[in-house]
Amino acid sequence: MAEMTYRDAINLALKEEMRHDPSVVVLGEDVALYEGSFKVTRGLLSEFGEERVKDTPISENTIIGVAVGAAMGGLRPVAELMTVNFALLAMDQIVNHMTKIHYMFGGQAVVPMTIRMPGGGGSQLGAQHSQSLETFFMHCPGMRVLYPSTPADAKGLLKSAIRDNNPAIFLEHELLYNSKGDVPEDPEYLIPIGKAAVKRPGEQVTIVAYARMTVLALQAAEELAGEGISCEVVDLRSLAPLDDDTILASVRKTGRAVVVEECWRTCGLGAEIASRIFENCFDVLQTPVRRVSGLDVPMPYSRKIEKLCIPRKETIIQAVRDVTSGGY
Amino acid sequence: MAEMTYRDAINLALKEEMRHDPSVVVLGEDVALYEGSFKVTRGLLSEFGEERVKDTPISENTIIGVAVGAAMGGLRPVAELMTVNFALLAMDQIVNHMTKIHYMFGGQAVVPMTIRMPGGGGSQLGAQHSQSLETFFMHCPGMRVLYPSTPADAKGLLKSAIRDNNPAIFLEHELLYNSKGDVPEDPEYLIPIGKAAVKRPGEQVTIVAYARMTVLALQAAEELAGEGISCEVVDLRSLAPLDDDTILASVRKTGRAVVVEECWRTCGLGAEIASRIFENCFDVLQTPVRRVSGLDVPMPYSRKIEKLCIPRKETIIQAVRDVTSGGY
Amino acid sequence: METRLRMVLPDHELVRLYEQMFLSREFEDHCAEQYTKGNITGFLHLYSGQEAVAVGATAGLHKDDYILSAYREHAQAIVRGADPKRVMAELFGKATGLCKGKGGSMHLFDPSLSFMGGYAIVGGQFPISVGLAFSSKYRNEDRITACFFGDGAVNQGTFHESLNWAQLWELPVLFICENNFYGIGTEVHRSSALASIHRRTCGYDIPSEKVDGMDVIAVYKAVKYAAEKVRETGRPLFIEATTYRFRGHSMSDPGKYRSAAEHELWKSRDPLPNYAKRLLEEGIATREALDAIEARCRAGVEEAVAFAEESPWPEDSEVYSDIYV
Amino acid sequence: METRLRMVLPDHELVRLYEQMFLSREFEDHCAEQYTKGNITGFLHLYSGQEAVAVGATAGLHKDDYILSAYREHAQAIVRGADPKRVMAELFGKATGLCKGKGGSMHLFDPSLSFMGGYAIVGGQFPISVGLAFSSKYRNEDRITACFFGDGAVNQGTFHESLNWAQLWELPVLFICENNFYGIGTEVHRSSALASIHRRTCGYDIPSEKVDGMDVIAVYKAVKYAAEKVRETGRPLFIEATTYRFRGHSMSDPGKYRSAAEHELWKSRDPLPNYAKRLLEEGIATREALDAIEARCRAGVEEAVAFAEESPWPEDSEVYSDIYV
Ligand SMILES: Cc1ncc(C[n+]2csc(CCOP(=O)(O)OP(=O)(O)O)c2C)c(N)n1
Ligand SMILES: Cc1ncc(C[n+]2csc(CCOP(=O)(O)OP(=O)(O)O)c2C)c(N)n1
Ligand SMILES: [Mg+2]
Ligand SMILES: [Mg+2]
Repeated sequence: MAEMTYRDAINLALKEEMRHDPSVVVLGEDVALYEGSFKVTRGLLSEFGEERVKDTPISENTIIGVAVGAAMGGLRPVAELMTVNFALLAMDQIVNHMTKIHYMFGGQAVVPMTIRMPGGGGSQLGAQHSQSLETFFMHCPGMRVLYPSTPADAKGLLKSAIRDNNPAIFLEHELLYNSKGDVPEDPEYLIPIGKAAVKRPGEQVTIVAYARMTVLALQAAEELAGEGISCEVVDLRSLAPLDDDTILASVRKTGRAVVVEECWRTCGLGAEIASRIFENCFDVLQTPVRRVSGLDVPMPYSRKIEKLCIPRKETIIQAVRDVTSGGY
Repeated sequence: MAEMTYRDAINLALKEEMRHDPSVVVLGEDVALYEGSFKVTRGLLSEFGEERVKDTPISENTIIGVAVGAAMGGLRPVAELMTVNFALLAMDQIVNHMTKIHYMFGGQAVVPMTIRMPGGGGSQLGAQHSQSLETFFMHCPGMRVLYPSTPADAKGLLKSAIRDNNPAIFLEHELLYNSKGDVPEDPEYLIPIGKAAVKRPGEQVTIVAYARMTVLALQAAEELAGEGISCEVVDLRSLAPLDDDTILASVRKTGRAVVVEECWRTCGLGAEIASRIFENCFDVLQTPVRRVSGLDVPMPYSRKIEKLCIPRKETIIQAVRDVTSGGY
Repeated sequence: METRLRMVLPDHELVRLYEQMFLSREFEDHCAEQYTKGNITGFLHLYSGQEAVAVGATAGLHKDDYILSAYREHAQAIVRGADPKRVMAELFGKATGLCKGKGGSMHLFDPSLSFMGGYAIVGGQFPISVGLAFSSKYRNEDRITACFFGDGAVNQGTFHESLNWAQLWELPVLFICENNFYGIGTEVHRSSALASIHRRTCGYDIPSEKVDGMDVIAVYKAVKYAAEKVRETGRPLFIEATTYRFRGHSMSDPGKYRSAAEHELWKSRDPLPNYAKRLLEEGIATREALDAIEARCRAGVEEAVAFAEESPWPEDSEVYSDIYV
Repeated sequence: METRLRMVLPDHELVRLYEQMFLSREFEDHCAEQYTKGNITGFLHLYSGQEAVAVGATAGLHKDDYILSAYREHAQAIVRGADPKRVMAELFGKATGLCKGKGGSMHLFDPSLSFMGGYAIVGGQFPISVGLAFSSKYRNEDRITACFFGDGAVNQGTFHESLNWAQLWELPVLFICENNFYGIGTEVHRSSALASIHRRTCGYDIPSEKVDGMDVIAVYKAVKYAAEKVRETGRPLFIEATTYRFRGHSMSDPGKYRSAAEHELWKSRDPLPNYAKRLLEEGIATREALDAIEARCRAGVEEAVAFAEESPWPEDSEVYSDIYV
């Protein structure tokens, strides 16, 4: 175990996988010489050289398409989009191509690639740079969607994504890059795709969260424990496939659930999780599942009002109090 | 009233609005000389001339961006994307620009434009041409999303969309173009955005549907009436904003709901509607809301298996029987 | 002066080009018939008229060079060696199809032939071609990527992004524009500010050439030469082949936007009879030999139709297979 | 030979160009300071070094010509006439900001000045500019659209789609590339196969010109001439202005990828002192007059900072306003 940041854990995963498999290549805007806009690819160019670590033009749709083609040709590309917001320029290659090629060609092509994207709000970057688009990716069949909350998960999940023979989206929260945690040094440390983790066991309410929302949920749970409310925090880690078993087992135990999502509320992933809980735990649910969500607004710049748009520890606490206070 | 097809009703709406307001222009691939890939823009070029009815290059992101700019400059553009699948090439202009400009510029710019897009599956067009992407648009704040099931609704909603000062997405189901119905001839016939319609009153189950799913729901309801099951069919018409009042009032009355969506199930709009019902009608719900959804697969070409991927009258009937048979 | 055919290729290969063109035409004619009968559904874009491009170009490539195309790609697949039976079965949506019936007319694919797919999103194949070429370069494979596309596709953002990229990274891509002068109903000068498509590569310093796409030998020579150059230099080149489709854009298009005179003019340039005439004139084949070839092609396509008809539908369980590896 | 300044503009206008450049520089310096203090947050991209482009170009346009830019647009807005107080307040996220604090540094906008926005998606402003130009043409307005963008933006698909479109529809757009030779840390020849950016318009038959973007008069003359041409012909033109940013890409970039020597070279070409020198040499302004201008600019920006500091935050209810009309 070594303590390191979320950023460094991702960096380590990239390095280990590049050492492990010469078909792994990294490409994206400013990933090589500049070492990444968020410095996640630090040291890659110097260790692996410009054949394997490649700066690209600002051409997002083609970045993804090139990765798709390279993957079909036998490589295992890891493409970085500078932030998830720019995935909107690449939805054609992501959704129309990357996720469909294996299927529409009758299983004859494989597309073992990973797209890394920093994302999330809370840095006063305004409407075009603060989006949480995870639900878009979850909605489309044909890809894995991963979004870790800790350095260890980041390392283990990214490595699994790169090794997986399916296309994967790997999201990184910009506000977590500097967060620290213990990370196994074992280069075979892999976290299985599709497995959620109970990050805090509890009895009365299940809080389902992911990425930075998990961090807030754990803080909320800690504070609620002081009030005598015992929360179980389920960290999804893998958004697609969703780990129904872990989610539902927890809610069957607690009988109450709060789902925390950073994305827009309407048609956000919280609705999916809430629906699955309703559908499967209707008999044991004591109150409706509560969603704590990003507000349905384009993100404003001003920090004074930006913070109202993203779930906070306080809004999670309030939601838990609501569902445990009996009324709804 | 005149009987006409869904296609002709849309065509009529376009003509009436172009007559009504000289700032309305129509642009898209093959909309002028060729009169539209689905012949929806028939007669527009000859009546309004090439200044107002404009063929474009195959450049989807720029089609939408040009419409955004033209709208900011005082026009009221109606852009056609040949099918909704190609919206994936334009998500940047749709989501990063069209929906955010009013907000991020502090309300100083308006973007009164409409995007028309044929969509939906069932025509053996394969994975890249059979998508139902309505949920993507619903998820993003800042635009209207409309999807009519009848010729009359198509006319009234499209006219409202064009007159509305907000950006609007107007979806048209490819398999409904030839469907017929009575359409008011009044050139001021407008259907308010955000109002669902109870298309069939009933007592025991609410079926919430939209577009072609409404047609199937009505057929199912008719057949179920024969079995003595009384269904109320709510046709959403407007997906954004959603008409909570109508949906919830119906479920409060019936105590049971089936939501029918053509899109992929995971994180589809059905989850949102189900969640709203669960959250607001938990006390009266007798069984969990049932979702009848498109399967979570890229669409296969072969008609033999394609039809399994889209809700059918039979799958709706089965869902209604399930929720009314007491068990779940 | 026209090249004498024997300057270009040995007799049996010259004859094979004819056979491939005839087979392609015959295949498309049967597709049209089967579409009318309701056996083929969905969108069906036929290649009739453009045969010289696919046939000439494929002959100019190595067998394992990658080929990618758009949705009008039956001929590209068959000429590369795909079994017409399995292609027809794919169009019928049968389990024996090239892609098990999951792809259909627009999504043929056969990796054993390095035929890397038909794509139905206009411009979708550009970046994927660049990516395949990158993988070949990275893996030190002696292989280039031939990317086919239409005149309408050159206004997509991916065209620009991919041409720039291929040149910047020095990747072995041969871009082949099949300029049939129309994107559905829109004539090229109504969609491209610079309608002379091969000139559009100037912004990337990619050399380009325009070739008569109704002349299979001209296409062959141009592609052969360019392909070797791409292979040697590892850099992209661009060929515009001017051609014409004799049918509508798809089966649902009556093609009213083109004048009868224009159609007639191009018909007179039909690559099949014109090339047959040259084969006969230069004594490379006899009329009887060509008749025999034509009969063989016809029989082959009829067999393909019968095979497709008799083949089983995919199992329902296929819906859920091949989403994930 | 260099043009004598009085050949170009009357004295007071020549002096005003200096004032605008100085004001822009001063504004950016204060932004940097306020960012360090934590009063400005988010991404902050400063314009220092590039002033001659915004100032020269704006002077060459009519007052109601549309201007659009990317996210490095403080100077474009202020030179066009936006109140520095309200711009600074926007950067502080205050209710008195140009966009009520909702836009921030990357999204300035003032329709009363025909300043149609800063856009943070690289390439996002291309199609919107084309659309605005279309609306002007449709409405018979005597107005062109000036679209500013960087060297990194030219590889986006929208660049290609929009240039083709503007030429095809004959729209009055003046494309102005501010080539500062870097897109973040990537030098132009590492992102563009053809690094000479103005040559990239050949594929659209759009005439283009390269101009020294460190020389405000050169920029003014080029833009003035081109703008009138665009206005007259109703067709697009393209100007590449070569320039340099003296700071990192944004406040978080130390800019290590550029050599000290390169930086020094460009510093010696700083448009401010060089232009001041010309004004003095040609007797257009005295040192005292320039000092007074500089003092006025400084005071103006300090006032802007004070205004921003004292201004109220947006009400919480602003979160939900302006989503829909
Ligand atoms: C992104 C996208 N936009 C639009 C379409 C609809 N469409 C299909 S073919 C076509 C015309 C393409 O013309 P061209 O590239 O010249 O190829 P051709 O059909 O002539 O072979 C269009 C617009 C599509 N399939 N994909
Ligand atoms: C679509 C998109 N991709 C990537 C980015 C991240 N990004 C911001 S600025 C920039 C470089 C742009 O360079 P250039 O166009 O030369 O403008 P400059 O910053 O030099 O003024 C990049 C890659 C972005 N904002 N939008
Ligand atoms: Mg064509
Ligand atoms: Mg630059």
